[in-house]
Amino acid sequence: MSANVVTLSHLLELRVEDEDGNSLGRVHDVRVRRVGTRSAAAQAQYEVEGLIVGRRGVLVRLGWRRAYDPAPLSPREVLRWTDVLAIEPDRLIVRRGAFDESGRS
Amino acid sequence: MVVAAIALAGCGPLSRAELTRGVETLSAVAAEAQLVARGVASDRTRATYTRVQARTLAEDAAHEAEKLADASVDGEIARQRDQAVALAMRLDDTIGELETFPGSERTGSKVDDDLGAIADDIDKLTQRLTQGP
Amino acid sequence: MDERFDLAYRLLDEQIVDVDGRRCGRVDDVELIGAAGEPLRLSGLLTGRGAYAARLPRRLRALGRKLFGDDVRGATVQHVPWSQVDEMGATVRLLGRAIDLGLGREDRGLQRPFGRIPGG
Amino acid sequence: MKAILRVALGLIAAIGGFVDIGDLVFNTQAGALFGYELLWAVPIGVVGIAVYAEMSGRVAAVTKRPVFDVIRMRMGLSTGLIVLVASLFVNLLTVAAEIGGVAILLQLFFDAPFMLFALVGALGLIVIIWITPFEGIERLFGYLGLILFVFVAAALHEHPDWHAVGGGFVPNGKSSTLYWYFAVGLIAAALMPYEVYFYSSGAVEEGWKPSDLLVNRLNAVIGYGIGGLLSIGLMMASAQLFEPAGVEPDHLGTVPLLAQLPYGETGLVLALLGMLFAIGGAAVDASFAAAYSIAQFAGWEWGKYRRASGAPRFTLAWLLFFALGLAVLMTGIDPLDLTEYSVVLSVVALPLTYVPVLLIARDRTFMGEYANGPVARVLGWVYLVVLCVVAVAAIPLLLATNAGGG
Repeated sequence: MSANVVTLSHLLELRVEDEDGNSLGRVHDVRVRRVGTRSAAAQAQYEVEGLIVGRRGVLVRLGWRRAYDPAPLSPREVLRWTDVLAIEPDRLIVRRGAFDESGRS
Repeated sequence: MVVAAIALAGCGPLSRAELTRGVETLSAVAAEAQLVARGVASDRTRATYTRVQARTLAEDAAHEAEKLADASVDGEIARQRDQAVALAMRLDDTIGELETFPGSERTGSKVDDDLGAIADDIDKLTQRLTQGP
Repeated sequence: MDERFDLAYRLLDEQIVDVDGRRCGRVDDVELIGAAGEPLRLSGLLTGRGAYAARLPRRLRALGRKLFGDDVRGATVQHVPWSQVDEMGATVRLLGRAIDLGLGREDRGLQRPFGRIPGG
Repeated sequence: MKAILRVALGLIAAIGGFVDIGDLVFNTQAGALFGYELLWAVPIGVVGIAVYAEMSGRVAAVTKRPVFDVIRMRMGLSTGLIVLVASLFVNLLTVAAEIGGVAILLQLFFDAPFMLFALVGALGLIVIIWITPFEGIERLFGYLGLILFVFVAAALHEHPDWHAVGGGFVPNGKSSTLYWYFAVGLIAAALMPYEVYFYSSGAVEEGWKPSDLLVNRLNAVIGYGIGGLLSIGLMMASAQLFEPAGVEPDHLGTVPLLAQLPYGETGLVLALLGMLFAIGGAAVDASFAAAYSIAQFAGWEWGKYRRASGAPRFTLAWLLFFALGLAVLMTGIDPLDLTEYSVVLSVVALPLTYVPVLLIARDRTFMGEYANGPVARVLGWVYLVVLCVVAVAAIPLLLATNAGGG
């Protein structure tokens, strides 16, 4: 598969389901991690490490976010990018039991 | 239901309470104009200020006169309504003198006296209105 | 820059400033390249009113396009490559100048007439 | 000492914002109708606006983010857009009302048609803003607005009964709907949020740094303290001079009588001048607040310090708000009615802009060691509750009292 362009606006608020169609909430944020710092001069590259998924709603919209960044999150909220199977127009499909494994790692 | 009630209140005959409120407005206008007139009488104010403020207050009185005269009215307060309209027109005329001669100390003290007389008449009318028919 | 950070929390909606300190747009969207099952890499920032519609709730997007314009790259939306980003703090500071990156164009048409008026 | 001399920003925000057409009218009416009985509402409003301004000034000094920068970043684009549109609407009503106020005052000086003076006043303000740097603008309107102290002098001149004055600082529980409408109106008039958009943007204009936090605190306390003192002076003078005479001040032109009665022509002229600078300053505040909001939301270059050609869209935005304000006035709406609606609507919208500022002011990720301390934390949350109560009560009271018409 060739590389696609994905916008953050597409991912945010996207429904998250597993293969069986069980709803896991929505995407609230996308966490990136620095990769491959070959030299100090080169621009730091970032890759998506995981998605912050949950059922928080109105308060987040009003600006209610964690006070520390990146905050230690409950495993119920982070989803590893490697567990994402497909990005569809109106939902994101993840591997069954993805949350449980995130918790263990 | 609520809308209908509001519409009726707006179009129906002038109530005693509404008339009383109108007369109270006249009383406040007279009181303020009297303060302006006293400034003129003692030469402690500015002519342009007096002219503009007197015009505004005279317009208030004329506006109130018009509003009361236009309202339909039931028999029992018709007489009081007519008296209120007459008072409002007197008020308009008297304050108008201040607008015409804003720098004249003599006009100032005359208007002060006249407004005092009008204010007394307004008070009497208010008393009659609040004591019932 | 930080080892890891959250895109919506720290990057999205932030003020973009060029190397001269001129404000030249906000991070109206973030572009990533990759796919599910592959790495997804941060590739650039999008800025401009043409990016607004995609940020609105689904039902309001058609209205948003009418109000703010369609997403036309180079016109209503400018793409800023991630390699141009120098620093992320209270603002997102770029390595280049706004004019060279096609940012803040709408300001230019007004610059001359205002400059001619004394005190402008 | 140097810090004390730098309170100009707080002064223009407080005098040309706090003591604007809304405050001048509401305070005078409150005194005329209820004597000293509504004095308590003034400190509630003053402390609230000072808390809000201090937080937003601190956030601006530490993170260089003025209010709408914070709103955009915290609420995102869609929610932020709603807040922006609501604020701009209220701002427009305010600009129109203040230009109307300037026109009325010019009329009281020179007696010429209202619309002509609205145009002259707006053009005059535009020219002053265009040729004067930011610091000059805030000093001109802030310092000359201090002439309004003539009303405080008038209040003291009448030898107030201090026992009765003290009693006014306790709310009167048994009073009418109109009384509570005025209480809410007084608090709302003090809490007009455009002052805070202006204040926090001004902090960035002046290049405040964390080392300027003392200046910020002094600005908030002294600026709004003086604003509160002026409000109390107006209400007391009105309680002493208007209430016994039975005057119900329904016009801006009635207010200067409070200084004319004790001090004659000099008092009258001083009152008119002070009001002219305070209301003129408020027109500048409000139109700039609108331009700051749009520019910060969209990420345009902004600031008086950039000059017009350096921040063209920002400049166009404040010019446009003067033009729109004039257009609203041309419809023939009474500026005092505009004031009343802008005050009430602004307090309804206020929690929307207060919450993001409160949240970032306590966020150590952005504020580090300058995040809210214990005092700011308690006051910040207490006022969130106060604001919500006032916001919820405002509209029903407006309707129930027919906009204070009884």
